[in-house]
Amino acid sequence: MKFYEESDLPIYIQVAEWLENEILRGQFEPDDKIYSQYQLADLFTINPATAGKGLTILFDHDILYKKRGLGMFVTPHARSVILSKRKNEKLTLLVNGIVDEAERLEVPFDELIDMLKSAKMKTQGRDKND
Amino acid sequence: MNVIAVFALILIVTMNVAIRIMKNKNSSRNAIFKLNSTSTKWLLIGYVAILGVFTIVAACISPKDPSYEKVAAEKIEQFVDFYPTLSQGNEEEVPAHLVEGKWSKKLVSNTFKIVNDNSYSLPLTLFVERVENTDGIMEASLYKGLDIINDYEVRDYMEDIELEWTDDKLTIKEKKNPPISLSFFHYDYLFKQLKEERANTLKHMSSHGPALYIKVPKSVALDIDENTVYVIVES
Amino acid sequence: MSLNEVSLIDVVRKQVHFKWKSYTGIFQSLLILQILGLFISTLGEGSMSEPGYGRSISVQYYSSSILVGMTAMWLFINSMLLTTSAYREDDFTFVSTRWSRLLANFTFIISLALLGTVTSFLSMNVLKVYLFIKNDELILTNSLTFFETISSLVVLLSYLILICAAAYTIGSIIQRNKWVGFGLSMLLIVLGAISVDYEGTPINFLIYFIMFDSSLMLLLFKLSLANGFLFFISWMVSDNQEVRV
Amino acid sequence: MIECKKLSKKYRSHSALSNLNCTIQENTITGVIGRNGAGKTTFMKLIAGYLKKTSGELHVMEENPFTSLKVSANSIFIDDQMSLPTSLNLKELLNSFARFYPNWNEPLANELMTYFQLPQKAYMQNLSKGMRSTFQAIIGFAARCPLTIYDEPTTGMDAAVRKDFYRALLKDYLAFPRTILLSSHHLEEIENLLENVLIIHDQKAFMHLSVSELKESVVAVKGEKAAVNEFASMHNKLSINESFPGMAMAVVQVNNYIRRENFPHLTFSNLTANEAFIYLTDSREGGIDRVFERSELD
Repeated sequence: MKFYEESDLPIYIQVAEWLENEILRGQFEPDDKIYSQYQLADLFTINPATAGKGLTILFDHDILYKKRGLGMFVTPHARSVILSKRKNEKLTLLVNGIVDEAERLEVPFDELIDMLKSAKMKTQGRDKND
Repeated sequence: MNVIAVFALILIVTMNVAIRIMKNKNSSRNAIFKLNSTSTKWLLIGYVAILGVFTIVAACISPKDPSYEKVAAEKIEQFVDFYPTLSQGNEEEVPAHLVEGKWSKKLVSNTFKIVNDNSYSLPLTLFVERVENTDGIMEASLYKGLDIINDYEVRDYMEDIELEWTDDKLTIKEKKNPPISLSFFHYDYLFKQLKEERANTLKHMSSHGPALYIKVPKSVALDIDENTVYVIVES
Repeated sequence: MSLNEVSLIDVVRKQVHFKWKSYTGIFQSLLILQILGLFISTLGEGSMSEPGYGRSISVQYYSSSILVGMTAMWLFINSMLLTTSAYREDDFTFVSTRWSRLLANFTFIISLALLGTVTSFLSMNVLKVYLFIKNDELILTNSLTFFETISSLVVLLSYLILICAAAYTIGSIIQRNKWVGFGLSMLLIVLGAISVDYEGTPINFLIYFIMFDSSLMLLLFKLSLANGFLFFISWMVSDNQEVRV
Repeated sequence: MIECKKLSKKYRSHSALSNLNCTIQENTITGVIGRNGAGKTTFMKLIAGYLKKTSGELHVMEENPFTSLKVSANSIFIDDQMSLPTSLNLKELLNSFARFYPNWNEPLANELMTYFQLPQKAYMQNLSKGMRSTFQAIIGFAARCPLTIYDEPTTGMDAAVRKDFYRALLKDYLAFPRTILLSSHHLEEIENLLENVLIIHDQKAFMHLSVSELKESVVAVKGEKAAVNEFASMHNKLSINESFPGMAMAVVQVNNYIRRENFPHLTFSNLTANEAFIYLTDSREGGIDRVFERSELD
């Protein structure tokens, strides 16, 4: 597993996001034990402390909970927390970016809406024939 | 004293060898031949084993009864260096046990010859005294010497001496005895340190050659060939 | 991560074992020097031939002093070399402190002295066998009783240890400050040489004081005193010596 | 594990370290980074007990490394001038290390020797530089010392071996956690391995922080000259140059977290750890290109 080196995000955040994706993908059901920091370090060839930081972020956002001496486990509502977090953090950032870009290119607002709709159509098309 | 000299010599030699080696940084510990540590170990064990074998061999073949023994102490005490007394002519002072033989001869002709038949030097010291006595009798006596090297009596002089008396001639014949060659092995001084003989009793020789003392009446003409060395005694 | 407790004696023992295993150059030079010494000693130490009466006598002297001299030389050189930086850095690559290194080195040179004593004593027999074979008449002047042999070996051993300790001390001083070391060693040589000729000099007295003593115990006491003193100086000189500067 | 207060090391002609303060926790992998001659190696040799400190305090495992047998027995110093006896072959060298270090892992050593194709019977002198570094790295792994110090261990190794080395270092660390000091000139290669970085610059512990903190502490800013200057003045400007008329690019050390949004007309970009390190420790104004500019002028 190789990290996308040039990405701006620090490694521990990338680890956190990777774990979130794993949870979203259903790799980890609620109350499952998640990778330990040593397993993550081994997986990504990174320092266990860095991996630990990634886990603590998820713990801070109440996606994981700790059992003394056993490690970290997925909280029952982990999925919903991740979805809402992603929505109001990452999505909003992307949306603001799109709006700024539209202004710079003087694209009227409704034209922007149409572009969003057609993009939606395309993704639905792709989903249907998967 | 040679030990300290050896010690000083060692110090001088090793000092500059060591200093020269210490100059270049890491060559000071490279092995001489490319042997790894196990083969060097076996080389060393083999060497010590060989030395052990030699030790046993040395113990076995060292002569049990060496043909030379230490000379008895009394023999040395009783021995008197009779050279001074003989050269002054007073034969009688020489202790009896040192006399090997005595001869007395009535001279017929009025000449007496002494011939040295020996290709080497005389095996003895010849003392000649001209005496007054009128009855033409010539007397001679042979005195035993003592040859000690490092406390060992290495030979009996008498074996080399053969005298042949005829009426008017004495010939000192040559006995073809083989030359003696000796070798002494002594431990290093350090080993001997604890023995009483502190002084280095080695490497000294005391040799007192045998002597033939002849009293020849003055009335007789003495003819000794020119290459014989003898001592004239004036009593 | 638990730290391992470690005992000084244990480390010193390991260091001595390591030195025995890795300093192959030292043991090879022992063989070379002793075999060389044997050849030289077969030439004999001197000869005399007796003048005078009747058949001639030629006397050949053989002794072991050359053998002992060669062994002393080997010990002297190697004890000095042990203090060089190459050996020192080897020690510190593994586990060592200045103190453990000094203890290990002294134990090692004592074991070298022991090896030297044994091999030089045994190699005398090679000389004897050679002489027995070479000429029939070999007279062993001082045949030693068993007890005398042992005590002489102990004496020889303590002298050799003294030589090693002196060499190691000089080596340490040289490592610490080159010129003082050289100066000291040159002084030692000069004094050594002088003492041979002129009786009165202090070094001569010192040598007499140490060497010429008939009672074994007193001699060993004096020698170990001298060794202790040299050990102390080596420690004083090398206790804060840096490595891999 | 390691504490130093006002640690200095002065030689007759120059001083290598002066008043260096740092504390290194147990069981962490710390990258010791610094420019050539910044005192990295001196610092590590002091910890290993090779050199004697001139002043200040230095405690390793609560003892003075220079005199403590415990430190020596529980630490190992690996670098390319490692002095090893020339008379022993590789196998015998491993055995010697095994005898000295109680935690020595024999099977691991042999596995690594076969993996890196190092012949057991070979001698150090006739190994290539890379093979020698590999062998020394294996010693570091197998010794399993509570304090393992690597001083530029990858000199001479090719890229593949280097990658294996870093992978092996981490695996060995996971299997047997210990304190590791790793000095290297390729910070970009080892940054993922390190828990934190100790930057030694002009004889002091310039910075001692985690890699991510290091990266976040420096940012590159592009935009109009005025805006850039204004932003740079708020923080510690490391270097600034006009790319083309009216525009400027600056590298700035930020002393607190900046919200990028409230500087809309400036574009920010992060630096790699290595670049951050170079700018932070580059005392010469404007870097190497300024040198060329100057040389063209006169």
